[in-house]
Amino acid sequence: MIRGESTQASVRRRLMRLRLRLWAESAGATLKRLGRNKSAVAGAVVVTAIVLAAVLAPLISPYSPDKMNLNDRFSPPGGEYVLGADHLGRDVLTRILHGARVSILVGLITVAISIFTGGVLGVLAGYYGGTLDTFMSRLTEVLLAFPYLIFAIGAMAMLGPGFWNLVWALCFKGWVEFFRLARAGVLAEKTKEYVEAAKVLGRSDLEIMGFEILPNIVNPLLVVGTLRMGTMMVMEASLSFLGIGIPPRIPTWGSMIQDGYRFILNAWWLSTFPGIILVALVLSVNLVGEGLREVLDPDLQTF
Amino acid sequence: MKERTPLVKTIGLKRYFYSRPGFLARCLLGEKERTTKAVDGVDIYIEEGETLGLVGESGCGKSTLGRVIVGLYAPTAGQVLYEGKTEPNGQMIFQNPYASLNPRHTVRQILGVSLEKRGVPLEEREDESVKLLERVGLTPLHLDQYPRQFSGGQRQRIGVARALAMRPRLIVADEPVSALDVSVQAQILNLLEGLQAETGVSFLLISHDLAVVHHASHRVAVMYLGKIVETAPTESLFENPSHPYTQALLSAIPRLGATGESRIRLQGTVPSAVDPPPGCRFQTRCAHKMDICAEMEPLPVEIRGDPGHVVWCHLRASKS
Amino acid sequence: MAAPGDKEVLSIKGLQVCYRTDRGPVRAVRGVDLSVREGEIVGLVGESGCGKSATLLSVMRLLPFPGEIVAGSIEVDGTDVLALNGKGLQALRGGTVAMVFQDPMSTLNPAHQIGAQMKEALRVHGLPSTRSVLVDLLKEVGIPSPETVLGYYPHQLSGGMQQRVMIAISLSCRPKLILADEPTTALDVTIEAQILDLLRQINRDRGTAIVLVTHNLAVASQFCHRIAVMYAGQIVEEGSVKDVLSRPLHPYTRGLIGCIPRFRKGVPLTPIRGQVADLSENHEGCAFYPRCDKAVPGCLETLESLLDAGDRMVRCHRYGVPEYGDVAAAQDSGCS
Amino acid sequence: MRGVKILERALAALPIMLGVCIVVFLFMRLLPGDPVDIMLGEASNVTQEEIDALRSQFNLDDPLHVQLASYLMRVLKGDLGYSISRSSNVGKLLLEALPATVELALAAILIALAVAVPLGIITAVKHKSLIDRSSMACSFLGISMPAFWLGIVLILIFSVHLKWLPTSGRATYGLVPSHVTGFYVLDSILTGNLPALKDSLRHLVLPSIALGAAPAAVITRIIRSSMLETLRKDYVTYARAKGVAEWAVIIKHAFRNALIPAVTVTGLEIGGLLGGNMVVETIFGWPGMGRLVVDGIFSRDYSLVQGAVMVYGLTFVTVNLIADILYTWLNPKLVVGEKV
Amino acid sequence: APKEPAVTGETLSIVIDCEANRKDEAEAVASQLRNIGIQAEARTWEWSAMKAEFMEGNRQLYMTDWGSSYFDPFDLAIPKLATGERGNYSFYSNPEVDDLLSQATSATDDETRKALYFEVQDIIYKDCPWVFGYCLEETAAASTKVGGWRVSMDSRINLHDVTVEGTGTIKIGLGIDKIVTMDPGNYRDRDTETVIRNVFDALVTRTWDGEVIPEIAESWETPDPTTYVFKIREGIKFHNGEALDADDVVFTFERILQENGIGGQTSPRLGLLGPLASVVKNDDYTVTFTLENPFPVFPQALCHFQIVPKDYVTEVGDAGFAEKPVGAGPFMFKEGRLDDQVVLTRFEDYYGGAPDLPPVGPARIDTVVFRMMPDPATRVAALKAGEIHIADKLPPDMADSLSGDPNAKVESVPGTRTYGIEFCLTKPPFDDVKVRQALNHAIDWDTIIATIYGGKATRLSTAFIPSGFGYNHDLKPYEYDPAKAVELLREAGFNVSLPTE
Ligand SMILES: Nc1ncnc2c1ncn2[C@@H]1O[C@H](COP(=O)(O)OP(=O)(O)OP(=O)(O)O)[C@@H](O)[C@H]1O
Ligand SMILES: Nc1ncnc2c1ncn2[C@@H]1O[C@H](COP(=O)(O)OP(=O)(O)OP(=O)(O)O)[C@@H](O)[C@H]1O
Ligand SMILES: [Mg+2]
Ligand SMILES: [Mg+2]
Repeated sequence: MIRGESTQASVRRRLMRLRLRLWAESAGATLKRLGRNKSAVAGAVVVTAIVLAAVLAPLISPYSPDKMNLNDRFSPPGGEYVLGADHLGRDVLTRILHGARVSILVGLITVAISIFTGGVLGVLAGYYGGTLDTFMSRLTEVLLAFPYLIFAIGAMAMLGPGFWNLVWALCFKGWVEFFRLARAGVLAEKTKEYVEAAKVLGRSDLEIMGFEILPNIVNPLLVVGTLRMGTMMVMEASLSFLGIGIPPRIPTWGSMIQDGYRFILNAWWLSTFPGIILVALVLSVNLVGEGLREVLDPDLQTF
Repeated sequence: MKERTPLVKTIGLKRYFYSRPGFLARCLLGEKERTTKAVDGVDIYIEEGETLGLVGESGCGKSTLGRVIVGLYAPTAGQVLYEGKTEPNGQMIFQNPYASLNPRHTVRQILGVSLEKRGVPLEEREDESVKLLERVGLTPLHLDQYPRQFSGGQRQRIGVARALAMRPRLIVADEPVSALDVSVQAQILNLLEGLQAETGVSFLLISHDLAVVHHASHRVAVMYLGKIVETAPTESLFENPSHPYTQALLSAIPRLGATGESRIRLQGTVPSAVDPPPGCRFQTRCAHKMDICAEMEPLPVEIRGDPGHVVWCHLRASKS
Repeated sequence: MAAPGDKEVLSIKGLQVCYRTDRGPVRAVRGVDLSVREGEIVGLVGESGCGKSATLLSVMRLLPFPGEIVAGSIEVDGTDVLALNGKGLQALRGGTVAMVFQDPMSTLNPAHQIGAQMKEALRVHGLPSTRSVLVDLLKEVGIPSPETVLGYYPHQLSGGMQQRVMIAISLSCRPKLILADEPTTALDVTIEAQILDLLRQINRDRGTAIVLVTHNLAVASQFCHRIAVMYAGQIVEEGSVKDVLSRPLHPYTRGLIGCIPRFRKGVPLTPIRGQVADLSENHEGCAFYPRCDKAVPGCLETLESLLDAGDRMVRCHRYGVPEYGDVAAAQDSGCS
Repeated sequence: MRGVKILERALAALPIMLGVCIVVFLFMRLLPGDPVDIMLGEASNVTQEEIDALRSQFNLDDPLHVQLASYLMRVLKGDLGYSISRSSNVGKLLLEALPATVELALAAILIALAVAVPLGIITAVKHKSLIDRSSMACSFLGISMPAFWLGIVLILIFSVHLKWLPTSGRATYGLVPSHVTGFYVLDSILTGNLPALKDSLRHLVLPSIALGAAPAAVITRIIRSSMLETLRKDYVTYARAKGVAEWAVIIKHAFRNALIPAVTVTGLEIGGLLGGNMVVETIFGWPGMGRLVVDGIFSRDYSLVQGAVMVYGLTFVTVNLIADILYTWLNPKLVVGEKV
Repeated sequence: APKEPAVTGETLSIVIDCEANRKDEAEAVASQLRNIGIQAEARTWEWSAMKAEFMEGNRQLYMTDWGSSYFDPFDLAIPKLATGERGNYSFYSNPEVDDLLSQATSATDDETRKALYFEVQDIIYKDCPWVFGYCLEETAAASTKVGGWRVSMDSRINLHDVTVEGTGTIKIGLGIDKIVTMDPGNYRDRDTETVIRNVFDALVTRTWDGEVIPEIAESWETPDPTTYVFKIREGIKFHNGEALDADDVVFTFERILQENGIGGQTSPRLGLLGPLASVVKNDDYTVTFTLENPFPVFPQALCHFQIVPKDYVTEVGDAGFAEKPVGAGPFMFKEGRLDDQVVLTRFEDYYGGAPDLPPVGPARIDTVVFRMMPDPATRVAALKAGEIHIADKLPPDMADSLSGDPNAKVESVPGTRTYGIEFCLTKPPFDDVKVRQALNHAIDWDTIIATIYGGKATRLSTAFIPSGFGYNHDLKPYEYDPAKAVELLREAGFNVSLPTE
């Protein structure tokens, strides 16, 4: 024991270490079981590779993503440019690698914000019910009855172009699904006896929502979240199609597919390679998600 | 009998559940708001160190009564007095050993919450948890395991430990053994019995298994559609059931070695607690129904020569 | 109770069932021999997970996915069930053998009307399914106003009524054998008694043989002719109800009886210690060994076969060994 | 009794519609840009008076709450207003565009269901088999392929190279069926015009595949997972125990009960298709609501967007109502309006 | 020689705003600016939002374009450069320019006007309120079977002379969502006019190079700068057989001049008529137009006002007319939906069109199908698949997609739109003319045009277009000269430098 430290602190430290060890052990066990799921492993490998490539993009590729060589426009793949050059003579591979950063961030951040907002509101609405619930449920129905694209276009018009504005536009309706999931989860959990036990013990509502119920409903949120990451990236592509989205200097897979599809007749590689990588990432993320689900929550039947 | 303040006493306790039909259904179909009178005027008491058995058919309001007593539900009317005061101080053990423990918490966390609420300082919690586990027949090895790693009986033991951690004077045990195998059931019943002998805790034992109630209770209350119809010391109730419902209930029990041919057959099925009939609740299935049963709720009658044996039945009232 | 005939309607020999799970094989049934004669009611008791349902489902060839019959033979009314497929299996299921499940609420299809569900069973077996046939069936199981009930959905009926409907469906094709898997566990005592009455009446009137799976020894004692006690996928003791319950020979049977509160004040409960055997483990010897008071090291080594104990069969090493004598003394501890 | 419940559920949609109406009204006015300015485009020598006159002609100079109130009043009377960008009545424009969109959305959802239902069932029954795994991979493909990309690839393959199907449009010139309902397929059947029927179906194929791919993937997964769940249910085992043939068990007992989540998702997807198919409509030159509404936004055509969103909201609410009614048919235990 | 200023200036950072269709160009421009050490970045916007922003003065450089319908600086230079005008997005304000422009508007003599415009060009060349850009060619593709077809400078499609090998039907994929109406009095966009001009004829029309010639009118006189007297050709028939005379002409203009004249709404074309005060019938075949003040481009304006049949319109009403339009043009409206396809058939009794624009006579094909195909990739695909004969509005950079196709030809013609990048002149650093000139030198337009626009654009020296009136061909565009740009920027106090290679 460090001198001067209270017993309480030392116990706390011991407990903390123990908890860490336990957590590591259980995480290790989970990973081990995940390791037995071949497709999850394959997915994890692909995801890791893509993420690594994105992080190390400047080291891997000899070009800069926004360096134009207008004379090399439409250079086919295989030559100087491994995956070809685009309509402005930029290296497609480099742009895919750099694009990974933004695309993955868009997916991650929008999903994270959506899960957080939807989750918190859903837990509150589900737990307290009553007016709050009625209001929130009505609101979500109004949002659902409101065409998504209209909002996204409008929001981008209102906010102007930019990464964060795009994120907000995508989150606007993204949270609704998580709200519903969380709310349904809470409704199912809150009548369970362990919640009643916590109430009898005198735990506060906040403790019950945060420590008792939340850990039990978070898995479906995460599983659907992994699916939605892909959807968000595709959504970003659709916004690019309509001419709004992220500033053009930052390559995203969505905008690359969109830019390239017009030239698909004479330069198929422009949109095909980013498309393939997008599908690969979404597929892998979902394989990992599915594998995790099987390990963490075999009963969960979300698609 | 000498007058004592019981540990817990309910006075005219009621708990209703309301369900509102939609606006149109009310206007066009004339549907009314429906009231489920789950508990409808219950006066019971539990003494220090006593086990009160509560039996009755499914849906008659046993669990609701238990929940009102530990303060999970606020009473619609009436009061629960704990040694004369109104702050609830009971703990609860639940029927479903799978749902009653949070699947994401280790035993340490589960017990930790109780100990924290009791105000046990952090550094003592581990020791205290170990003591509790040993008390309910588990070992310290189990501290860091998750509920899914336990069998049903072990989970029920953890549930008991969680309740005990609060050092309660009363434990409401809602069907604590009905989900368990007979062999495990006996273990848990013995555990509860031992605890009572050791700590003097009182139990409200809710069960539809009359054998269990007979074995474990000092007194028994029989409930029918939100009301107590008979209450008596265990032996006296089982030997001399006085309410027609109790009689039917007891005769239906399958007993080892009995043939079951001499049963009293109850007519009809359990009516619902939604807007129950006026007068005696049991009138629809009673073989001895009289005119007065439809008009007036029966008042409690103490069986002569059998102290503490009270029955709510017009038949008995007219006899005495 | 109807007196059982001589002809065997069900004969299970050396049945072994295995669930091949991710965590290794679970040997749910490890060599069960059971025979049921015409008009006989046989009780199958034992703790949860000992393989009772697996045995019954094997007879219907209905083991769920990772489950598989790995050895043994099953004959129903002279036909080899394990050799059946396609049409033959369909004729067996619901035709020769009918099944009643534990929870009527989840066993009746919530989306179909009672009438339709009854009709379906009759149609499959090529029997007439007119309204009057259905009404008669419902009347037989004591359902008031059967005409209306035909148009109901399951949720509109109480648990007891649902179970009656299930029984009516089971009866509809005049099966030789009804397999009832805990038909009353989900019901109230008073309703339970009614349902058991009904089954008994069917057995009496039609001579249908019944296998009743139950946890509740008391139920078995009131209802069955013969009783088989299962532990860890094996039958450990089998004999007439009276014999087995009043003079249990196997330590497990005795343990079970000792666990039941007996409506006698002051009789302490004597629980079996430990926990139910884990079926995913390989038990060379007696699976009850770790929980047994009478065990000797030898019990662990080999598995005893069912021994003929005169009026019954028992599977215990110590049976017949001199020290086993105290069993005789314990015989009185059975119920009267 | 049932009718009243349905009616009640339908009435519950009113506040939603009101909400949608107000939200879209305010939302449009939050957007920067002035409809009159956009309408005038590059016209030179425009005076401020001309602009002011136009603004007042379209009631754009009233305070916001007055505009909202009068808009709501007019909507109640069934008047959706005048479209500035298309010099026409909004109601008329929507009535023209709606059948095109609905026709495409229905075709897409039919294709999606035609793929998803059998695939969902097979993958559930053959759980973890090769076919299960490969169709799951395909479904991810469906989810993660942008519709416009799929669209152009389909056009290149089937129209440009193979020349099997037309690239775009709703009908070839001369084969447009005479107007009855506005749904070309239906109209050609009603008028007994076989060539027109064939032609409009040929035009429907590619866009509905492009549009239906993502929903097909989602619905397949939903059906698969709920089938996996119901196949484990007691009543399925019981149906087998009654001697019911395996296919009948799967269809009558398992599938029907597995449909509830599929109905929910299909409802939401249809809703999504009705509002979000702008991209496919552009690629395939399909004159539907999506293009109308996006164009309306870009030109700040308030009445047009408001009207379109109202129609969209109404369809969405209706689809959900139908889904609700379907639930009670699928599972009589449920009461109309109570969500699963 | 000027002293080399210290390299301690501040960095210049610029955001270039554009719409999605000029995204690539904006990226290229930004990339070139980055080359000389300017921190440049491009952003794409939705048009109205961007406009609202830069009209607030919140943006720095924005890509805009503006078209001239009159082939005259009147509807280009004035709205873009005169103080306070609607299209003056750069907030340019030079009293001298304002004065010259207003003189040019009212001058009646073309030589004087030309001289005035030359002077304006000299001034704005030095002032550079924009980064002067280019004039994009109108590009379209057609099947090789199509004959007698030319891309028109004002992006309209005239089908009077067109033939298609082996069929009497021509199908055209228009690059738009919808046309607004078939009523010539009730629209204001070019796309709608493309279709309408094949159904309706106007008093006058234009030759391919923009000269105004009589069409329905036989001739006209201008007794004084505010009076135009038109003589109408006799024997012209509308599609319904009705004869076209002065009443119809007067009616056509009155329904536009009159407030709430069309279906309760005021015609959106009203503003296009400028100072037109009245239209009076002299006799059955002469009409006098009186203006409030001189308006030299009036005949140019009249090209865009198609004559409608008075009796028919009064009979069926404005809505009925829009449903079933009847004109005096080469084709009759048959059927169609404005956002899907519009079908026209040949009008056999056509008077033949402008005699100065041979061939004269009925149209040479019998059916026209206009299809709305907003997506360019789809139009190209449809042309390749043989579904359409003309793919309108081909983005220049997509011309390559058709280069290998023997069945398709790509054609282009100088356009009438000027493309540039406007500065926000009210805020630093672009209030400094040196910075503006520097940026004009810093951008390599020739490369951009050669690559992104496939060579299908012409550099502009100022905001004027070569096809329009009064363009000074001797004024050479700013030269690409990064060294000069760097020098100017350093003088303005910015830290920039040439790329070190
Ligand atoms: N939260 C609730 N909301 C509405 N009704 C309720 C609620 N809890 C219980 N009820 C109703 O109150 C009545 C009594 O229920 P309770 O659970 O107390 O019965 P019980 O005697 O415990 O039955 P069981 O033996 O089945 O557990 C029932 O009709 C039930 O439907
Ligand atoms: N699908 C399955 N996968 C793996 N193991 C299974 C499966 N179904 C049953 N088992 C195992 O098989 C054994 C026997 O199960 P069975 O259902 O026959 O028991 P039971 O005696 O009917 O129990 P209960 O009284 O609880 O119904 C149990 O140990 C169980 O864990
Ligand atoms: Mg209860
Ligand atoms: Mg079982």
